[in-house]
Amino acid sequence: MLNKRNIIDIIYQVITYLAASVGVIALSMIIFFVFSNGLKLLNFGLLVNDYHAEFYNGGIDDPIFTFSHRPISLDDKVFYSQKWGIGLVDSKDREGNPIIIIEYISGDSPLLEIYDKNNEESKEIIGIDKGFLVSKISYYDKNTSLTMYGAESMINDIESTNEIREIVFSSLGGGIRGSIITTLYLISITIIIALPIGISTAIYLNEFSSKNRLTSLLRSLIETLTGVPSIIFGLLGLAVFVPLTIRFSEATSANIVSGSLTLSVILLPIIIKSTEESLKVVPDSFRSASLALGANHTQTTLKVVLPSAFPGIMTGTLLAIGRIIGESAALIFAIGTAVKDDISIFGKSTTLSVHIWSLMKDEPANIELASTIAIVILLIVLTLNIIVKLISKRFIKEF
Amino acid sequence: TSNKEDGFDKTKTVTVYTRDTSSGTRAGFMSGIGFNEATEDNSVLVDRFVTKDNTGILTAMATDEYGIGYISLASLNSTVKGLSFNGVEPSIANVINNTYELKRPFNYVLREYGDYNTIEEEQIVKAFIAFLGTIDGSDIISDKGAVSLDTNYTWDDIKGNHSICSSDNSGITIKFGGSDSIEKIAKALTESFVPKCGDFVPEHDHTGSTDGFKRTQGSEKDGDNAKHVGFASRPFRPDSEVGAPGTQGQLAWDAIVVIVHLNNELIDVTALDLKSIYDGTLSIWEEVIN
Amino acid sequence: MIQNRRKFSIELENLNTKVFDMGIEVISSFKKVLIACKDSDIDLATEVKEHDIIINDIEISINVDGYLLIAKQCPVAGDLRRIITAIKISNDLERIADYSVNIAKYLIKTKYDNSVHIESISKLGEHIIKMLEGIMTAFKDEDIELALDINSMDEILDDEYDKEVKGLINISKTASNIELEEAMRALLVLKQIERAGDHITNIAENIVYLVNGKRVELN
Amino acid sequence: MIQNRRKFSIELENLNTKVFDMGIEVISSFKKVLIACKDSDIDLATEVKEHDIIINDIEISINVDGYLLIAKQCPVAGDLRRIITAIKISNDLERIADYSVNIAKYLIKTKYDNSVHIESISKLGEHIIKMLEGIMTAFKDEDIELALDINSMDEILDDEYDKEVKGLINISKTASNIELEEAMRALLVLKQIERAGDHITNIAENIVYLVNGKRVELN
Amino acid sequence: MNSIFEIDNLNLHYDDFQALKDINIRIEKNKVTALIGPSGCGKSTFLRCLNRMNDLIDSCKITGEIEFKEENIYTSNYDVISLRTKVGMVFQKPNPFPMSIYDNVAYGPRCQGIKDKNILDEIVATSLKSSALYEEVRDRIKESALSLSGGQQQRLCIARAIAMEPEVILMDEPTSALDPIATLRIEELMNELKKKYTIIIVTHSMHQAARISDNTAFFLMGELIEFDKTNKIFTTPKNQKTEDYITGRFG
Amino acid sequence: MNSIFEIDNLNLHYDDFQALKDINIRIEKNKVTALIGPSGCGKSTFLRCLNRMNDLIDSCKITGEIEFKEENIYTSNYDVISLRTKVGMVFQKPNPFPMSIYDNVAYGPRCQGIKDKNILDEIVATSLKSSALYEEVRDRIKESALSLSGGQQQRLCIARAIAMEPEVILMDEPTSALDPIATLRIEELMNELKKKYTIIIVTHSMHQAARISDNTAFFLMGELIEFDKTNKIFTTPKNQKTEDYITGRFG
Amino acid sequence: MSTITRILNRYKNRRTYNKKEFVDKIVRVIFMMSTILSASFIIIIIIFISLKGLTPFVTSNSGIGSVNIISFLTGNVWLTGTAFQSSLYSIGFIIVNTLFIAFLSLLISMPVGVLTALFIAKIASRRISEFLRIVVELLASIPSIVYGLFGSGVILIFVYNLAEAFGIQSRGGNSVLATVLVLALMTLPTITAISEVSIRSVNKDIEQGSLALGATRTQTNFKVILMSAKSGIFASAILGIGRALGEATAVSLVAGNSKSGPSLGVFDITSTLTSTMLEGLKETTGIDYDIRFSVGLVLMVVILLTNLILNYIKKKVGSIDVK
Ligand SMILES: Nc1ncnc2c1ncn2[C@@H]1O[C@H](COP(=O)(O)OP(=O)(O)OP(=O)(O)O)[C@@H](O)[C@H]1O
Ligand SMILES: Nc1ncnc2c1ncn2[C@@H]1O[C@H](COP(=O)(O)OP(=O)(O)OP(=O)(O)O)[C@@H](O)[C@H]1O
Ligand SMILES: [Mg+2]
Ligand SMILES: [Mg+2]
Ligand SMILES: O=P([O-])([O-])[O-]
Repeated sequence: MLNKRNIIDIIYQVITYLAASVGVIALSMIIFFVFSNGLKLLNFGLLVNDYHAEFYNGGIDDPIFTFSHRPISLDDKVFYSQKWGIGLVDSKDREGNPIIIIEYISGDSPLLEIYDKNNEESKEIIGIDKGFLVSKISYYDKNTSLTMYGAESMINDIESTNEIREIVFSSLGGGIRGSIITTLYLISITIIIALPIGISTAIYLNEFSSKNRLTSLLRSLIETLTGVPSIIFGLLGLAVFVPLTIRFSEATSANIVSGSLTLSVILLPIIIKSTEESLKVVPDSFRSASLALGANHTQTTLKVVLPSAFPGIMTGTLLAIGRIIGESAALIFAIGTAVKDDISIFGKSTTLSVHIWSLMKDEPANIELASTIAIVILLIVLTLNIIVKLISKRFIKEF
Repeated sequence: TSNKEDGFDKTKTVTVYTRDTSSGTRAGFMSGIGFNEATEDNSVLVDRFVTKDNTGILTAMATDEYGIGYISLASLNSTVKGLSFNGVEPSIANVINNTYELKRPFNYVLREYGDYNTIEEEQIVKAFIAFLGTIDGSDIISDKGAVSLDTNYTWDDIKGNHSICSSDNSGITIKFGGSDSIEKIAKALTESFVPKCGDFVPEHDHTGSTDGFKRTQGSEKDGDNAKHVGFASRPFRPDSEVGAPGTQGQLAWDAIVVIVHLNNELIDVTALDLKSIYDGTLSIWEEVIN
Repeated sequence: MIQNRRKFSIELENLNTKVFDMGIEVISSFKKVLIACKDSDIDLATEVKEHDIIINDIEISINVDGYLLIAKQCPVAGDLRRIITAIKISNDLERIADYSVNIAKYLIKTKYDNSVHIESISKLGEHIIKMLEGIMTAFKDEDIELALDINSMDEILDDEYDKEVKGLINISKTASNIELEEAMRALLVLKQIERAGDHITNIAENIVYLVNGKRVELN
Repeated sequence: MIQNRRKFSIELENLNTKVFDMGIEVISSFKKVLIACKDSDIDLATEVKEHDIIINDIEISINVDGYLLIAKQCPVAGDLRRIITAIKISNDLERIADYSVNIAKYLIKTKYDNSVHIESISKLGEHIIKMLEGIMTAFKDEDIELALDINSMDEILDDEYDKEVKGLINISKTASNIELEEAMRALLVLKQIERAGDHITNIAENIVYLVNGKRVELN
Repeated sequence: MNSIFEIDNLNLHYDDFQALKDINIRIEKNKVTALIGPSGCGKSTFLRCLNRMNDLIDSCKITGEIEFKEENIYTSNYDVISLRTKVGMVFQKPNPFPMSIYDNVAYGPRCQGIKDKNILDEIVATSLKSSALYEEVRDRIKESALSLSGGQQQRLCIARAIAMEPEVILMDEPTSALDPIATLRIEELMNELKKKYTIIIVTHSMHQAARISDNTAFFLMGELIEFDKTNKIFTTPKNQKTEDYITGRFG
Repeated sequence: MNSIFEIDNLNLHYDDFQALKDINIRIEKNKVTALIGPSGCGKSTFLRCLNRMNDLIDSCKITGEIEFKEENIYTSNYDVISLRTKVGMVFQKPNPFPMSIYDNVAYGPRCQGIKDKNILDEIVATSLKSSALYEEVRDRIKESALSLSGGQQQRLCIARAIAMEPEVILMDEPTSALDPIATLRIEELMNELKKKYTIIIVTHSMHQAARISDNTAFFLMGELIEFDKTNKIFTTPKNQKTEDYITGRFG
Repeated sequence: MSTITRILNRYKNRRTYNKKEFVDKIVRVIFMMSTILSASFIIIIIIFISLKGLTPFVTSNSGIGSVNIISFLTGNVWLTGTAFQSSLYSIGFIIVNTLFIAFLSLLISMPVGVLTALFIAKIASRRISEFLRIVVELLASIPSIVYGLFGSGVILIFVYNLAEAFGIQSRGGNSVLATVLVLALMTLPTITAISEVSIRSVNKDIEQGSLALGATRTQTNFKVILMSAKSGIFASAILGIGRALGEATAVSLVAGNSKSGPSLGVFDITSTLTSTMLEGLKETTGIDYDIRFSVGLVLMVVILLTNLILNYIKKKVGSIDVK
């Protein structure tokens, strides 16, 4: 009997371990997938750089050639023009597109004389340097050298030319600073909107309302909100909040506020639910005790019940923030997909996950950068997670 | 029974991949192969075709040895095999010299003249359209993989006509929208045009070809998502998308490539074969390859 | 209903029974010693004297049980009264037994014949036995009426004793030494009986208290 | 430390004090009645008789308190012993007081002079007072040694009493009626004292029990 | 008799269920009154009538009169909130608010609008002293009340009630969650408090009622079976049901 | 003395904290042994040694010997699971599983692999009868155990333990969550059970220990201060500490 | 009477109480407004979606003719035949597909998720479980598109090869199976996290009660702990199925977006309400646009009904004793 029992036990154990390992492996695979695809693009520059590259149209009037030799230290991959004293190399930008980077520029290169062509009067020297991108060089006498043909062809073209009509430099774009900031804005504004309403609602339902038809109707209406797929919220945002914000603010299109409002609606049931749960956990004896001390309902709720529910509400908020960060379907409509660098709350811009979404819509999709942004999202969530845990731990410890 | 040799088994069924009915690429492709009915109609297609987006088709062809699909030439990469069409290799050169026939136009549409908030906006838009026609503009289009139209003057040549560009426009936002296939090109164009035109602020919000017309001159032109410039990756619909004179035009061609798995033995395909594949007449690879 | 505290109830019952049994023992002692008086039966008297050990043991056992019950069961109200009265009544019973022993001791010590005064001894002896039996019945039945009746019987005892004392003093002037001595010995025996009566009064008081919780001062 | 049960401790203390006070009252009764014997002071004897009511009241109060304490505080171990012994000792003290009252009653009733036998009465009287004082000290100090010492003093009492009885029987043949009567009266007084001694033995037993929880059978 | 509460013909229904039946009772001032009875007999319900905490239960309907200091508290314009400041309450489980010890005690006064730091300080100190907690917590008065032991927490709750200077303190099984030592402490404390306050305590423990109270009321199925001096109830109850209950025969 | 547990030099540490110090004790068979002592003295810890429930606590280290029926249970190859079937346990809070009454009782036997419906039915009926619950629940044996009252739940937990036909039943404050009537019921039940089982009970209530146990062990700060017949402990304890504790002086 | 008493009495008798009750009333009204606001959104949504979603059924759709609601709900082809013919929008098969997929994904994610939760809560050492908990929480807030990414990058290939191993030619891996796997994966963290919380909050007493009866750890875990946590586990299932039903982007990347059906074979391509709704939403006009709102409306109804049914079952299961 004991043996049979042991065997059954072992079978169950094996099933558990198997299922758990499947679960853990599947989950790790996603993390692994995200990291293996995205890690190589993850660097500080990505986080703080602009998405849009800065372009300079350079002109040069009478170049004086000094013919400097190729330095020996230069890598083989670098193509070099003696005439112009410049070394170029092929590379790829953050979105996986080919780019050409200035790897070397000699001290007496005529290109150092290049001025800003768009500022004809002052002819301000641009002062190009190593690390700049050369996106094209056009000539008077022949076809433009384009990035798509590669650095070698560009060097060949330039080497055989004495005059340049225009040379376009740019910084390296594709940074996600704007999306990060938008995401943070969105989080803050959404929380600022949804938290008070959600908490008030939860308080009303849990503390103030009497048990009647109306209350249960309100409650089930709110619960129904949970079942609405987020894409429908997006349409709601598009149909209601975008016009609303445009009507009542300086906004002219979908904007961070309209996005926040939409997200707020999505979050309301979540916040209400988790707040209600944590209000329910507050022992009734606290309420009775406070009332028995001659406090009124409001004092009881604000001074005793809410603070006790605080850790629970924090956790609920964290969950909500996770939802904000992860939401894309709704935001595509309610805030739009425009990636921007200058963020204003009534302006267009987009969040990290919509950024991922638009990267996926690219032709072809940029899986690597999408994964990198996913890593960033993970890091943000992790940080929030830890912060919330610390706060509520401290809170619990102190009181 | 498997006749699989070299990893490719000709007895297998063809898996047909297509874009959805709202896609400009699909419209271009279907008309290119003489299967116009299929542009917006799924019923004429072979059974159990797979609907995917551009990237989806591209990645599917890297996996599915027996699949066939089509994408923009610009997206073509080495993970799949691009087929010659009617014996012509898919290359920009062949598009330019008009031998490669499977292509579609990239179009733009502007707001009606006079329908701008400020005169400056209208002038910047005009300057931008002018820029599209310059060598500088077409360089950028080519750089992004599309096929630019012929031109022989540079921005430097015409910039005198656009005095607006010599003032500081950094407070002016110009909104671009429409086809997302053109988004990359449009972005590259504005990025490079912005410094040339007083640093105006471009705002890109590409949601689909239909929105290109809708939001400039169509039903949403005064809505919250109104745009200054819209793009469409297909011809404008003659019935519903006819704008004011001089507000619509083409900026480039996009070649469409038929792609298959690298293992596939096929290297060339005719329009007729393609139509037969897509309408289900040819369903086994043997029938196509021989 | 009593389910909840069956064990305790049983223990209380046992305690009660012990007290009642002790009463029986005491009565039997008294009866024996009276017979011994009548028959000048020294053996019987010795038996009574020795029997006292058993009665003492019962008393101690009632004390121990009562004490344990209090310590373990935290009794209140009627339960507590029952235990405390058990202890007190056993105390009185023990005293009463002592008096029977005292009589037995006299018998043994003096070895004299009591036949002269045997009548009044017998009379009072029977009276006290009636009282004892009555009070134990009253205890068993928790019958206050009966207890009070028995209590009032004590007066007869006192009167009889007083009469005897007076008689003794009266004869002391005229009587012979032997007569005197006989009378004195009878007096001592009667005295024991009279004192046993006092204790029965105590028991009656305790029965009243046991039943209705009121303290009365009888006699 | 006793913080937790201060009220209970105080009440226990009060109970103890009551018992001790009762002892004092009893001692004073005895002292008074002896003086009354010596001086044939009927008034004093009457006072003693009436004082008995107070002593009885104290006993009842100790009983009530003890009973309440048990009912309310669920005492165990030492606490419970203290209460039970208080009740028992008060019982004995009450009896002892009764004996002093008995003596007073004789005095009042007979109104005779006791001067003939006053010596032995005084002697035993002082002895019993010493015992009473000793036993109350032993109670107060919870001093078993002392209690046992006092207990053994009871033998002297018994011996003395026996001697007196023998003397009485001896003289009864020769003595005059008056002498005889005097002797008998003295004997009755001595008898009360002797019996008081027995109760002191009980108290001693209870003190031993109070202190170490052991039941001893003394004398 | 100097009574602070006079209850006449009190009937209480929860919906259709009658939880209290025709209760008449007078609560003596500055005495400890214990309410005993088996589970569900209505002790807590009765207690909560006295500071109108039953108002919070929708289904609860009350008839009859409860006079607190000769004023009927169940009139519509009676000021409930002020009643509750005068009739404090301590609950079964120690329920200190999750704040500092100080804030717990200062809670009631603050709710009354007292803000002056000095006054609050004094109130807190006095209340903690009265509840025999001051010595134990003086050094950590700003620490969380939850760091106290169960018994200390309950004394804190008493201090919290005392801080309002109530006239009556209602206690609903205040020691049933405590260990015996802590229980004894609280009982001792009540003994002190009754000099100043009237205490009404619900207790499951007959012996606790016996130990600490001056008067005891025995409830059974919503009825007040017997109300008398505690000494009387626990030695010679009048009613057989009372005797059965206190001797554990009942059930 | 017919002892079922023999404990020699038992020392128990939670990490660095020594919770039990050199305990030597013999538990008599078919007797009720009560463990008393102030909160935190190690009663529960000791109790949980006897069926090795302490194994579940990682920080817990044990030295010394515990012999159950003359076999040391703290050897590595001792069958803990079968030990626990022989030494049943009842906890402070009634903890019925959220299943039907029947399933609760049948849980243990089923875990042993018994599947036969008839056998299970009989086990359930017998156990419920032994725990004096059968009459009350016979008609709703398939209903959820959570619908029972607290006292009934606790008796169900006892039935659940009995269903395993253990030799010893450990009880950790089994009545502290119950009202006095329910408590009395359980106490009566223990009195019945001890005819068949050895019972070891931890209790906070001195009077409960006094009422129900044959032997009492008094613990203080991890030490076994006194172990003796209950009658002895509660009338004339040897150790002053014991006396102080049982008379409530301690603290 | 101490000064404090005096002060307190002054405050107590200041008759601020009417003010206090007034404050209560005001606050109550404010909170009630919030509640009504919160509750109103669902009404706005329903009105909005219905306005658009019902248009195809009640108007002539600029001459094309109104859509027959019965055939819309029961048909098995989506927009085949000549485009924009009103009678040809049918989603009957899509509803079946959607439910089928959601059900299958739950069938995978429930056992795996619950057992993973059991592992984290009860079996793994503290460190590992802490770590896994964080991982699970993180994954619960990753945008679903990333799961789609993983799906198209990894799962499609896996399914394609799997099918091949079975000798079946799948459509590039686009299939019911791939969709189910993606959804299962996506709901796994949610289910795991919520189940883990409810497993962890199972009273220790009950666990110990089982162990003390001589049950093994495993028996305890399965018979008692999971049993006691069942309401939480059910709640996680409800949430999981909600997510599975409502997910759009990730699904459309791996479903193959079939236009007819229903698809019940695991390697068949399929489609769901959401993917249908999303597809070309931006590019269409007129009825073709409005009909997607009809799909949205149906989706909401499906989700609500599913929730209702699951809640009902939950209640049932909660009270019935599962052995
Ligand atoms: N809010 C309520 N709604 C309906 N019935 C209630 C409510 N509160 C209590 N009752 C019922 O009223 C009766 C008395 O309850 P109450 O709480 O006053 O009893 P109690 O004597 O305090 O019991 P316990 O000793 O268990 O605390 C019980 O039968 C109870 O079921
Ligand atoms: N798991 C544990 N880890 C560390 N210390 C513990 C643990 N369990 C108990 N202790 C400590 O061991 C000591 C004894 O605990 P135990 O629970 O046995 O006490 P107890 O006598 O049962 O107390 P109570 O009456 O409060 O139940 C206490 O000081 C406690 O803090
Ligand atoms: Mg209550
Ligand atoms: Mg314990
Ligand atoms: O095919 P499109 O995405 O360019 O419409």
